[in-house]
Amino acid sequence: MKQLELRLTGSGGQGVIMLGVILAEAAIKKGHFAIQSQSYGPEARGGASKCEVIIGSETIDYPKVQQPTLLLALTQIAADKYAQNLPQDAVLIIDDSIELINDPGTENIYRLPILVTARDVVRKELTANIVSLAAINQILGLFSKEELLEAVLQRVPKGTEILNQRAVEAGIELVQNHVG
Amino acid sequence: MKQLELRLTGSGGQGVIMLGVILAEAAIKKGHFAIQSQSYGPEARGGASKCEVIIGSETIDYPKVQQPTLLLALTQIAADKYAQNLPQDAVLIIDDSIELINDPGTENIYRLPILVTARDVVRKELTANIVSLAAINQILGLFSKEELLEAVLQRVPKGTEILNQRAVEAGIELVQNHVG
Amino acid sequence: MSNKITLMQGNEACVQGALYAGYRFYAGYPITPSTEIAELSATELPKVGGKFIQMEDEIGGIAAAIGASIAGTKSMTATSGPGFSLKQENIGYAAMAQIPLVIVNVMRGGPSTGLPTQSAQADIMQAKYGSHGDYPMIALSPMSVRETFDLTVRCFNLAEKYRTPVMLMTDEVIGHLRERVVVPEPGELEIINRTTSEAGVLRPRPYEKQPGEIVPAMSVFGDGNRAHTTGLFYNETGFPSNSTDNAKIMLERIFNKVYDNVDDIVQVEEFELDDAEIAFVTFGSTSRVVKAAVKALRAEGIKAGMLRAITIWPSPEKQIRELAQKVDHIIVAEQNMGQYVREVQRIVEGQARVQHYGRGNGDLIKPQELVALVKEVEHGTK
Amino acid sequence: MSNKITLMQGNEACVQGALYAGYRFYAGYPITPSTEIAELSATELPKVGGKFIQMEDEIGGIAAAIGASIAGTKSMTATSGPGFSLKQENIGYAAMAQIPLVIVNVMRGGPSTGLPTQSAQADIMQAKYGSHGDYPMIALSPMSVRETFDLTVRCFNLAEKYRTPVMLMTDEVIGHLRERVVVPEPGELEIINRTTSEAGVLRPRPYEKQPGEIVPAMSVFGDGNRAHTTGLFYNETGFPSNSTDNAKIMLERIFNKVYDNVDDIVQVEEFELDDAEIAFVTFGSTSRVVKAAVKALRAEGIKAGMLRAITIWPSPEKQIRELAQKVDHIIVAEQNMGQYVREVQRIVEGQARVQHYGRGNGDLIKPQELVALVKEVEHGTK
Amino acid sequence: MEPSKLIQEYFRDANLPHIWCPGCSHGIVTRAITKAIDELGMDKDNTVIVSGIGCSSRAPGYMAFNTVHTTHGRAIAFATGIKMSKPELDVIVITGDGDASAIGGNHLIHAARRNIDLTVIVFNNNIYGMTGGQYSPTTPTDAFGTTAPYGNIDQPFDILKLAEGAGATYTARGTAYHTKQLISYISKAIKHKGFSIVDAISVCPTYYGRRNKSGSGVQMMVWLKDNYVDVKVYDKLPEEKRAGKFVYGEFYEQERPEYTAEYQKIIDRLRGEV
Amino acid sequence: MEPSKLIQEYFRDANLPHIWCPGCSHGIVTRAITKAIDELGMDKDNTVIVSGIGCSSRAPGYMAFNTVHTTHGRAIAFATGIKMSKPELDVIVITGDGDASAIGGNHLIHAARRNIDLTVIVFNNNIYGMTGGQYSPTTPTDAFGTTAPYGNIDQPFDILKLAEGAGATYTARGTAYHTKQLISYISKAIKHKGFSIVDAISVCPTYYGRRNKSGSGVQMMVWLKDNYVDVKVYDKLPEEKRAGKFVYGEFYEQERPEYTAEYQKIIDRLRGEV
Amino acid sequence: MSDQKQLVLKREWCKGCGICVAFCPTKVLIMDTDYKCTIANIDACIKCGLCELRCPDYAIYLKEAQDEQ
Amino acid sequence: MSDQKQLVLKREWCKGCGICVAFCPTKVLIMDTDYKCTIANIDACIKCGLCELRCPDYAIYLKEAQDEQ
Ligand SMILES: Cc1ncc(C[n+]2csc(CCOP(=O)(O)OP(=O)(O)O)c2C)c(N)n1
Ligand SMILES: Cc1ncc(C[n+]2csc(CCOP(=O)(O)OP(=O)(O)O)c2C)c(N)n1
Ligand code: SF4
Ligand code: SF4
Ligand code: SF4
Ligand code: SF4
Ligand code: SF4
Ligand code: SF4
Ligand SMILES: [Mg+2]
Ligand SMILES: [Mg+2]
Repeated sequence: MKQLELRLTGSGGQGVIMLGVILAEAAIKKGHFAIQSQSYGPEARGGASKCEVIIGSETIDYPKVQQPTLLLALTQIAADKYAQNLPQDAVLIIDDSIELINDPGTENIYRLPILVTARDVVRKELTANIVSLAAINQILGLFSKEELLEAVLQRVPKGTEILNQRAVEAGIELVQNHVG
Repeated sequence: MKQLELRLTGSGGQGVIMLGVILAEAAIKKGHFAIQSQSYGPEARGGASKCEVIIGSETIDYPKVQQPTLLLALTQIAADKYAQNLPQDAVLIIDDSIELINDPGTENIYRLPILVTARDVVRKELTANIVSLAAINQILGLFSKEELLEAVLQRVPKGTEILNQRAVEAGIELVQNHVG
Repeated sequence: MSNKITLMQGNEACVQGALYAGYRFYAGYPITPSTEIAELSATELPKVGGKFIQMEDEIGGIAAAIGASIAGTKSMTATSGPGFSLKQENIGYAAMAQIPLVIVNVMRGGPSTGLPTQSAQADIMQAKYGSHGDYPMIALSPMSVRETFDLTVRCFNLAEKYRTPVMLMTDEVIGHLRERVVVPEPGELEIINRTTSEAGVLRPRPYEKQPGEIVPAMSVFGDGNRAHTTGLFYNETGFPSNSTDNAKIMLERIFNKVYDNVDDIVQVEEFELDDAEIAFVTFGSTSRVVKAAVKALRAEGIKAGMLRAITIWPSPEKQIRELAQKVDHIIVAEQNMGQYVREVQRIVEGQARVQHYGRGNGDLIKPQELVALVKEVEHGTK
Repeated sequence: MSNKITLMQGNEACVQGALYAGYRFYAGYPITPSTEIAELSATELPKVGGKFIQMEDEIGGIAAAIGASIAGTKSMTATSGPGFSLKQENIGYAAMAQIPLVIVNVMRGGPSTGLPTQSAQADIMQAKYGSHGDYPMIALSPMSVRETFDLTVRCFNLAEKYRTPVMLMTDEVIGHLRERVVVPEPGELEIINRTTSEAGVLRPRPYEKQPGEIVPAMSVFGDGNRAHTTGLFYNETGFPSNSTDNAKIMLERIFNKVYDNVDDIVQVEEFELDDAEIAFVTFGSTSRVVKAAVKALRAEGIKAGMLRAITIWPSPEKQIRELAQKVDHIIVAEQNMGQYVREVQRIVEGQARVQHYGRGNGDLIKPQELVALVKEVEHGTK
Repeated sequence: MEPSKLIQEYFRDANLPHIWCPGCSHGIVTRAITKAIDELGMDKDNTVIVSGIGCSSRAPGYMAFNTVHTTHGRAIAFATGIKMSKPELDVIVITGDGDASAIGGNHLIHAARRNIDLTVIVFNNNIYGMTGGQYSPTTPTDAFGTTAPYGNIDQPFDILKLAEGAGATYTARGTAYHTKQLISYISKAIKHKGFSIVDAISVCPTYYGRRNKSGSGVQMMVWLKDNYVDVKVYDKLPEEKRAGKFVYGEFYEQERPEYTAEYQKIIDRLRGEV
Repeated sequence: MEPSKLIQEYFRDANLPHIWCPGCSHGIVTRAITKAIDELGMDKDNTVIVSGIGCSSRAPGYMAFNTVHTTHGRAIAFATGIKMSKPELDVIVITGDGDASAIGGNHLIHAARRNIDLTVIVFNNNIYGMTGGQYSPTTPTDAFGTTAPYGNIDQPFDILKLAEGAGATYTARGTAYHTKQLISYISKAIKHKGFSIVDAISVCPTYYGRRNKSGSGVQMMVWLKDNYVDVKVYDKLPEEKRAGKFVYGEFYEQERPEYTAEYQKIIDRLRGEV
Repeated sequence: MSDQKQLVLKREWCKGCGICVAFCPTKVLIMDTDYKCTIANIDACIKCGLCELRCPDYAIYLKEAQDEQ
Repeated sequence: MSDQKQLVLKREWCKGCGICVAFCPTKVLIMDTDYKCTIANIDACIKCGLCELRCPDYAIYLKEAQDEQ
């Protein structure tokens, strides 16, 4: 397995860190090596929030993402900052509210209505991270739906299981419906 | 001029530090080099108090007394601690209330009634240091009486001039009357 | 029994390791990026009957932690840069009074308030020299989350064994990293507890080492030992002494208990050193960068290797000296303006070229930078 | 005009030197053996319109002193061991925020409360490394009372010239020594004042160096400059920046202003080095012991010499390196368990044998010990 | 769109918008200070704002005065040096509940004791905001913080009682909701010759609010509105209506020799003697 | 000649005579503590004496308990750790006016706020004795110290008011002269569950006395006798007779949840839940 | 006088906390779908200035007439 | 009871402060020429214990009769 480097970005309250943690936990469950890190900063307050996950079949030495396999950007600010100079074959997932002002460097772009889906389909804005998670998994084909669900349910608060299951379904669908 | 090393010891309130300072100042006035130091310590509280003066015609490097030219001890505790292993030719001045329990190493001993003189002759116990100063000067022949007096009067509180002058006289006399 | 495998954060591993070692008291003051250690301790300690207290400042934090240790409880305090500076006076106290204590510094960008959310390794010399006067210091530095667990256990063990404060010098990268961890089972790692004085016995000379002891047994409060502890120079009775002769003996004691046991204390990792022609010396999170670089260099046929100081203080003098015999060029990679490199230069005594690589601005070194550097060295351009 | 000659105490000379340099603010907390500096400042400052304040602790002391300097007043704080440890956090602040300040440490026996009334030179490494993070430090060490005067003046000059905290590292022996001093006349010693921003001018980039400036001019409170001061990494506007690129530039600036000017800053005394075969490296009060020993050795025909670091930080690298070319054996004499010796070893890189002589117990080295040691070295027994 | 005149005059608007979270009331209190300064017609060049470290302590960076962002807890000590060195300056300290009363508690009580002419404004949000929500010395008993996961067992300081016990000569409390009163207390505190302190109740929706289920910034402001009463009103309330209420208002005011003025007397005396 | 039973029982008489100056009343206060302990019939093995640094803080070295001589100002913080780790121990802090209220002020107010069960005895001689007579936070205004050569311009702390403002639940003041009362206050303070503090007025003839021409230890004791009145008496004195008088007595006493007990409840709750 | 004042919204500084909306006595303000303040009913504005007083982000204020010059 | 008590002076610990002398209600004690306390008038002693209470140096005390055994 080639080492996967995921960079997940958004704004403070959007739960991209939780997204990364779930991804990393699912990977570990599957016997992979995985690490997760995030950028801290007072500027994270309101500003861009960044979470990185690296998954591989061997110990991961360098702890930061260098050549993202995938970039997720949920806000304009995050996209402006991170959606540039990506490797040619990188996957770029952006919320469809975002306008790309820089050349992302890749043409492998998924412009998905993540936020709207969370709000209107799942009916809970806070599930945008889970919607994204499912979309990422769908694109990269990392885990089976069961594996993914298990990892999600282990982390989310009790009582929100059904909601999050819906979010997973919605995320999968987003990619399935996506026309490249 | 050979370097003179004086060690002046007593108890906390006896003013041996002032004694040393006056000696050093007189020496400087005369164009000599001089340094003065003292031992600090919580144990100085009540315990032995030590003041050292080194006088020479050149810069003084090592700042502590190594081979005392003269040792003054005003209390038993001080004598017990310092009046031993002196150089053979060292001058030892002790108050006559003191019993030497150790072999001082020198036979050049002046047993002088300093404390009693301060109390009964000068009529001010606190002048024991000035009495001692005058005695030391008389023995070592460092300064003229005028030089000594000038140095004393520069340091002592205003209004005590006559008292201290008397103390100087008394100290000189002690040595003059001393029978070796 | 199979070990639990989990995703764990570095700071969490520190707390879990501490609990594993029998830790029962935390006192400190929050500061980024060490705060999770306090937060998790607050959550976990009372569950095992331990105590957590958030003190009014870092000085109070270390003071309370020392107090608890004196009373007989395994204690820890954690902080970062500014708080580490504030704790220095009492670090010296613990060293002088011979009190076991674990002090964690999750290093961040400095000096001063600096870059609180970035990582750095610029408190390395401070770990050894931050308090006034002469004292020895033991400091360990982990490169991974699991190692954070293990070294925290080891910090407690060394602290108890040698009656001395021990530091875990980690950094923001490791402290905040979540990583796959195989959690040790109870009994899997050795746990050392302090030797204590027999209950009910009032020792006239509680600081006199008994035959077979590395350090004199500690008194326990409430056990009838009623000893005295002080930060003044003391003699074997434990009471202050102004004797310079005694001070000399005492200083030598607190130094020797560490330096006579360097082989027990010093731990290093050697990576690809057997046939290395150029070597990195490094520690902590930067080791991950170096390891990646060494692998990349090896892949290109360049014989690079790494000596990693797991114990950074006392420094692995023997190992570094041996290394200098083996390679011509040593690159000390660290996230600072040049600190540990000075120790390496000192030890190497000109037997190899020693060069620093790093910076203190919070920007992690990249493996490619090291690869490029080695190539330049090979081509004689650097 | 003939100079006044007087018997002066080391701590008094520090205050007199400070006043000579234009010092107008003292804030601190008493501690043996530095207290006379506070006491005399309390007496003398108000006479010249200056201010003295005894703060609640040493942290408050240095903080108030930095505050006064920011506002535009030449300031000083003095302390000893434990207080020096407490001041470390804010020493880093002054370095980072580039605030001129003189910090005096009258060293005493440590670690911890140690031997408060004995002398030591064991805070030497702490002077450089006591605060967290990377920062440069200038530290001077006097060997006599007159030199205490002169170096205090120089501390102020360097602090003002380089906008940075400067340390006077003296010790109990010198601090409490009374000695014959030829007091400098006004105008005899150079006085440097900070360059200040033009009154009434609000600079958009107050930390941007103008042509010809060593450091950017300082703003003065009340003069209409209205700048911002912070201990975070800041850019040329003076406002915080999270950019690691900026942090790199800034760190280099605060380092380079010192290291690009080592020749201006570093001061040494060479004594009998011309034909020396064995040399001492030393500093502060121990230099007096070494000087006596060198004279005694020379009297016996043994070619010993002394290199004295007057500026201890940055260390006189060039001079030490040259020395190592000249002599085979260097003895670093210092009142501690071996601190500056490590710096000398590092610099010498094996070009000469480097040996430590000293102890940290408060007992001053005697010249005879050094004489005996040199003889042993000469006879190959050591 | 340009900002208001007040902001243009007293803020470094190039540094705005500020870093604080949506609904954080630190911005309200900061503006209140400039409003008081404006009303007093103070000279910006002679005004100094000093802070420690914390969310609150970020304020000086936005304010167009002589500003100093110091170390955590030490603002009052720095300010003491500034004021001593130039007593003609008006020195205002901006600090947080943690900065002022946890790590900085000692400087607070000693400055109060000396009655040095500083004005201390505590942005009191009952939590360590900047480090993510640990309990502070003003966190109510039983409230939650990241380091009080089972409810806080500490009893909180009444910062004003503490300052009064230490010797402060003007104390008042305002809230971010009762903004006009807050401005008037700040104004009185600045005018007061001696050590004055205003406990400015602020809200941290991000950490305090979230942990304690206090809701958004709006909800927390409503809580302030509903639960804080003017001390003058409070004093007249029957016992049963007082329960659970908090008070704002002016609590203590006294004339006492001011520190820098007393020091100046020494200087004058000595210089007169020469 | 053997010392008294009390001394033999509670002192490390091998370390006596102590280091204090002739006439220093620290010795009187130290004995008063052991007398209270004796009367209370406390177990020496379960009693801990913690001090900071200062002349006063030398006391534990002479006392036959579990004793800790810590760093300057930090005794209460060390004691907090000791008490938290073993709440069954009786922890008494011996400290000086400088140690407790200058450098240690922050720990004092926070321990008071938490109401942790410590007993703090302040050997208050209104001066830094150990370092040779600098003014302290309790030195009276206008008095002299080596760092107040022109008379002190600081206003002194009333340590008990400060502690009360911070949250202490038992406060009392005794003097070295009014020894019996002092013993009874110490005794009550030790029995009190929560943070208790006794301001024990002590005299330093060597530094305070000499600088302020207060005379010998005897004269300073006479001064205590003549100028301190029981607060109960004081309260009944007509205004004109109160001038210049100082008060001793018990000032504040209250029941409030004690810190280590509250913490134990968390532990019990969590363990019950498991 | 107060008629001369004009309500100004500096939308780019608004962080959408809703405080002005909640405490406007005459319900002049609303939150829009972007979660930012919008002036919805300017005619109701009594120029009381409470929004300016409590906006944590200095995004809404009353502009004096003379400011216009 | 108090008759059973005996006044003891541990002279080597006396630092001569004079406090016991000053406050003995019945003038039992005096300072001798060595500036140490001396029991001059034992018969006047009422065994009040004030000297013990206030001696800073633990040099004077009342010994209980049973101590003698
Ligand atoms: C010496 C030191 N200790 C700890 C910190 C970490 N720290 C920064 S701000 C802060 C608390 C801030 O709380 P408060 O003063 O209430 O301000 P708020 O953020 O709530 O406005 C802490 C603990 C630090 N910067 N320096
Ligand atoms: C950190 C630190 N600062 C300063 C000192 C010096 N020092 C020792 S004791 C003391 C003051 C003692 O005064 P107090 O607490 O009133 O006790 P006293 O000697 O009067 O009984 C000081 C300033 C120190 N030991 N440590
Ligand atoms: S964390 Fe709290 S105090 Fe800090 S800016 Fe956000 S809301 Fe305000
Ligand atoms: S200096 Fe003062 S406080 Fe210290 S022992 Fe002497 S009299 Fe007592
Ligand atoms: S000025 Fe008053 S009425 Fe007008 S919008 Fe603002 S709060 Fe509402
Ligand atoms: S109060 Fe200010 S920031 Fe909040 S919604 Fe209104 S305009 Fe926006
Ligand atoms: S017991 Fe009372 S009467 Fe007897 S000597 Fe002592 S003080 Fe005097
Ligand atoms: S009180 Fe004690 S020390 Fe003082 S004179 Fe009497 S016996 Fe001696
Ligand atoms: Mg706060
Ligand atoms: Mg005192």
